[in-house]
Amino acid sequence: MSLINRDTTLRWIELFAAQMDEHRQDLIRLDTAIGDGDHGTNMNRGMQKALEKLQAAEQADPSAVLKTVAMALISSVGGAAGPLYGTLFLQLGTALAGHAEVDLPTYAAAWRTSVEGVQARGKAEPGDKTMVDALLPAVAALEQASDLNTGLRAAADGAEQGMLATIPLIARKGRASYLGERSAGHQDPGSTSTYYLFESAAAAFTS
Amino acid sequence: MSLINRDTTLRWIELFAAQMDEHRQDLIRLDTAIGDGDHGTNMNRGMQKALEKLQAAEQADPSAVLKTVAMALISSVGGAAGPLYGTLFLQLGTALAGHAEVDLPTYAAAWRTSVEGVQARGKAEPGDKTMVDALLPAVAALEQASDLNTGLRAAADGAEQGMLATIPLIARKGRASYLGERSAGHQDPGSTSTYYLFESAAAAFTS
Amino acid sequence: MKKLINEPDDVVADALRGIEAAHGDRVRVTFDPYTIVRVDAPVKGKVGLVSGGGSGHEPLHGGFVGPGMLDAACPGEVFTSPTPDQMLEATKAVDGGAGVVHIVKNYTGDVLNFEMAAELAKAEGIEVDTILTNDDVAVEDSLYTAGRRGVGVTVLVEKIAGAAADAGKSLQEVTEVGRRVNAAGRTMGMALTPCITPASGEPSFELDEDEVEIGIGIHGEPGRFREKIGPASQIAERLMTPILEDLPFSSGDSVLAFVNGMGGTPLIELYIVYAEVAKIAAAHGLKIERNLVGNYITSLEMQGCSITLLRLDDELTRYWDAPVNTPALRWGA
Amino acid sequence: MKKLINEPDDVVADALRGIEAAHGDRVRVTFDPYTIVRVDAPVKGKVGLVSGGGSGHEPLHGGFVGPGMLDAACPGEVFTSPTPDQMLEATKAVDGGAGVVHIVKNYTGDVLNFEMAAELAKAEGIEVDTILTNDDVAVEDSLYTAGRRGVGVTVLVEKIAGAAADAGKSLQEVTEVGRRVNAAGRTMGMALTPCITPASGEPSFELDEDEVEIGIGIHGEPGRFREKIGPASQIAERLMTPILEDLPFSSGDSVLAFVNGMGGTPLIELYIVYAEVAKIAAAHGLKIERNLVGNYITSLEMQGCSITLLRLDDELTRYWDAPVNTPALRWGA
Ligand SMILES: Nc1ncnc2c1ncn2[C@@H]1O[C@H](COP(=O)(O)OP(=O)(O)O)[C@@H](O)[C@H]1O
Ligand SMILES: Nc1ncnc2c1ncn2[C@@H]1O[C@H](COP(=O)(O)OP(=O)(O)O)[C@@H](O)[C@H]1O
Ligand SMILES: [Mg+2]
Ligand SMILES: [Mg+2]
Ligand SMILES: [Mg+2]
Ligand SMILES: [Mg+2]
Repeated sequence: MSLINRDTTLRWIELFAAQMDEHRQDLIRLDTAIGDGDHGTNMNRGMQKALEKLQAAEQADPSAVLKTVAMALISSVGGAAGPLYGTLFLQLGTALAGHAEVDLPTYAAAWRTSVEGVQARGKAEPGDKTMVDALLPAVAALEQASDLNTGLRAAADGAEQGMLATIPLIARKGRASYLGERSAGHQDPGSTSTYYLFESAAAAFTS
Repeated sequence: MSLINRDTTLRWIELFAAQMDEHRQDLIRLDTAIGDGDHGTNMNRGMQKALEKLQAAEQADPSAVLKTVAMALISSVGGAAGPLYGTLFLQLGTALAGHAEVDLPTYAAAWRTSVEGVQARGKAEPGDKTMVDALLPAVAALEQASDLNTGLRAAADGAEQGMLATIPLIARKGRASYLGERSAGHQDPGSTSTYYLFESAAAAFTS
Repeated sequence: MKKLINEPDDVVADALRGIEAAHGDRVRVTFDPYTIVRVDAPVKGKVGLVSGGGSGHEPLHGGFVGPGMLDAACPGEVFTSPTPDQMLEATKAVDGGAGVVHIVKNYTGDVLNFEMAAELAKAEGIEVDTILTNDDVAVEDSLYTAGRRGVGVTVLVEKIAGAAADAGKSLQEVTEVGRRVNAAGRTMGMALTPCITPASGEPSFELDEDEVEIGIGIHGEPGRFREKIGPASQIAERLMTPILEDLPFSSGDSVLAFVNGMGGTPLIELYIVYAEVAKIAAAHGLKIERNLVGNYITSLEMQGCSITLLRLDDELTRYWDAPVNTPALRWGA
Repeated sequence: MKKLINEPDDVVADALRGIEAAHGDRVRVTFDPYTIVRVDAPVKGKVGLVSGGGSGHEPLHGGFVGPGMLDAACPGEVFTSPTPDQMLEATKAVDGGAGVVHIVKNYTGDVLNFEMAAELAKAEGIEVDTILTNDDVAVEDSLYTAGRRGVGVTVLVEKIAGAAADAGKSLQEVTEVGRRVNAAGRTMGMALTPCITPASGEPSFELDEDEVEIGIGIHGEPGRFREKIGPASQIAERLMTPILEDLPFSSGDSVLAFVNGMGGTPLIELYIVYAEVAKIAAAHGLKIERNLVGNYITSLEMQGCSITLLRLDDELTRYWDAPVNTPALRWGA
């Protein structure tokens, strides 16, 4: 597959929603250790809402799908993840506006803008033990790829490595930062949901 | 010993106070099962207060000792046990007024009056699963005895039997009555402290 | 046992020191014996209201001392009735010449101690009348029990009788209105967890992780029976049904609905229960004219709740609405 | 997990139904999105006050909606910041033409969502200012954290800024006085037990039977460190010392002392802690001019407490004393 279209985008979102449902308890457990234990519930509630909204009205193109997801997340997730994932999807949808089909360079550039949007909203730097630590290597992998298939696979692998790399870190942003050194040794929940986001993307687009 | 005097009365109270201290947790446990768990604390607090009051001023005779104990119990025990034991000691002290030394018939009669006082205050009938169930056989034993030594021993045995006989009963007075049938199978805490009262008396007077 | 206390034996005295420090502008606290008295007592010509009972039920009774409610409270040791000398001291402190009402929850200890106190007060020439509260439908009221326990309705009696006294009613009138509240009110409680008295250090009963205790009192006693936990809707039904049947309440009645927390239950859960109570009341044609939701008569850190319904008439409603100014209940002032 | 709830997912909606049923005379509750709004909002010409945050902290914030305090509250899911659309809806509902203040506890989620809401409201032509509360001395305020959490002082900000708005102050003035309260207040909290969110069903942390967690927030997060439990006097000292050093408070300061229960701690224990706070304050030459003791900003059924000290001046004291008429805080009305 060399282009992303509306249907693959919808499949991605459905797969991601399924992952959030399946891994709800895992995310809760991660967030209980260094946060307040709601990340799994938040993401699952948001993605269920997104599915509802997507089913309620025909979506014209990838951009429309992504903006609908963004609005659903913003108005139903709350917490830190709501505005951050909301911003991510909103920027992605905005960057892809007008494209019925999206190629790799366009897609990678849209992701770069979106991650910058997340950083602008949350002020997190790499190494702060947040979803940004999974987002950045994933986007870098996309940018370096030569085709969508391998690029999305590499992005998922990059997100996974970024997620695992959060384990030893001391959190500097979000709730986990209140724990100071006690946050080290735990995997960041937000980077974990981000890893599932790219895993779903790889599965949706590369089949 | 054929007469009760001030010193034996004081020794009785001291022994009873020591018993309440020693068996505090036992009484708490009995009262937790079918009441509110405070009988041990209540009786111990009251008897410590009684000791304090007795030490603070020279007591002229058995009656004075008993009235001092009564006032200490009334003003420091609270709960059901406070007014009931208070009444018991007050009536006993009143009945023995003017006696520097007390013989068995006088003593038994005084106890009869006192137990009637407890019944008048608390309205408990035999078999209601209260301290009255230990008091009545003890007093009956005293009345039937031929001398103080054996009489007090028999009273303690009677109280013990009365106490044990409360186990199968369904409570009809006091907090345990709220439990209805669930109160059966548990020994009544008040009859237990009453048993210690007569055990102490036997030990104090028959040595 | 983990508690925010110093020594178990000092719990009541230490808490009284806190009450004195926090509310010294409204109440006088005495320590020998323990009493909490309105700072401006006795109010001349007003009937005085004294209540009291074991500690561990806060804010009851000390938190209800102030204009429009109690004139004095006598705190006993934890879950232990106070003693007659406390009640006598309080009675003397609040006697403004119009007599004093004792509000007594129906427990053997409370009844006997208040009885002795009333005898002592009368001997000193103070007129005393007693309102006995016994609203707990979990207990059979028969010759074979100590009678029904006084629970949730006690708070309502203290408020309404307090307002009647404030309105200048006579000893007899205040007593009568308080008794009327008790007669028109019914309560039933339940627990999710037991409580631990500081002195014993042990839970008052054991409950499995999926069990609740229905028909509890306020002293950590086990209830009438235990059952598997259900949703709040079912628990509310469990408590409401015997209440509704007992008075009985009838369609068209105006009521005050009081959802009370046992001390360890968060407010969010009490509101969930209140929503169910409102639903059940509506289904029975009751009109909830007034309500109260919160921790007012508690059992230390016990989790659970009680529901009280009081049938209102115009006079009771007016007294309920009258200004009250106490640490724990305050409006119109 | 044993709770008085129906379905874990319905906790917030069910509690809102209870709040609507109990307080429908004072507040309007909307369910899509969740808001609790003063029944007479918008008050023309008055600055509107909106706050909000995760549920599970009741009575915060919904219990503080009413004359003299908040105009609206936005309840999120349990321990989860509400969403921008709730805040926008509430902001529009309370805008009386004089602008709206958002009172935001400093947590990433709350800050980001309120930020988005403020952008949306401004786009609709409503002037919005924000008061951020961040009084928790347990958290280092540095570039390397999300900054101090907003905890106990939030209640005091809502009361005092509410009084300023009631007094007809401008948007800028109300914001300024609220920020002044936050700047002059410090809080530290501790837990005896964790809490369990309905969604997770698991304790937020594990504590031994003889351990306490010091420096907790209000979301069941573990604290800064744990230690063996000591008497209330030692625990109060543990919380007071960093508070006193941080502002710092100095001998001669007039303060408001606020002992707050975390939800599962009985009032009797809070008074014991208050007695210790009063003792420590006196030893440092502080004059406690006002106080508040009770469960006002909670963490579900968690046992524990927090202590807040606020340095008072005449203006803050006057605003504190001004009438307030909300379900959870009421005087002078
Ligand atoms: N400032 C931030 N920038 C980027 N990501 C953040 C930031 N703060 C928190 N996060 C992410 O959000 C996740 C927590 O989300 P969630 O639990 O849903 O919200 P909350 O922390 O409000 O409970 C964290 O694991 C982290 O990855
Ligand atoms: N009406 C009564 N007459 C006689 N004894 C009673 C009566 N009610 C209770 N008791 C006794 O008092 C005991 C309980 O005393 P205690 O626990 O100190 O008081 P409370 O029940 O008020 O907590 C019971 O075990 C019972 O023996
Ligand atoms: Mg979280
Ligand atoms: Mg007892
Ligand atoms: Mg008792
Ligand atoms: Mg959260």
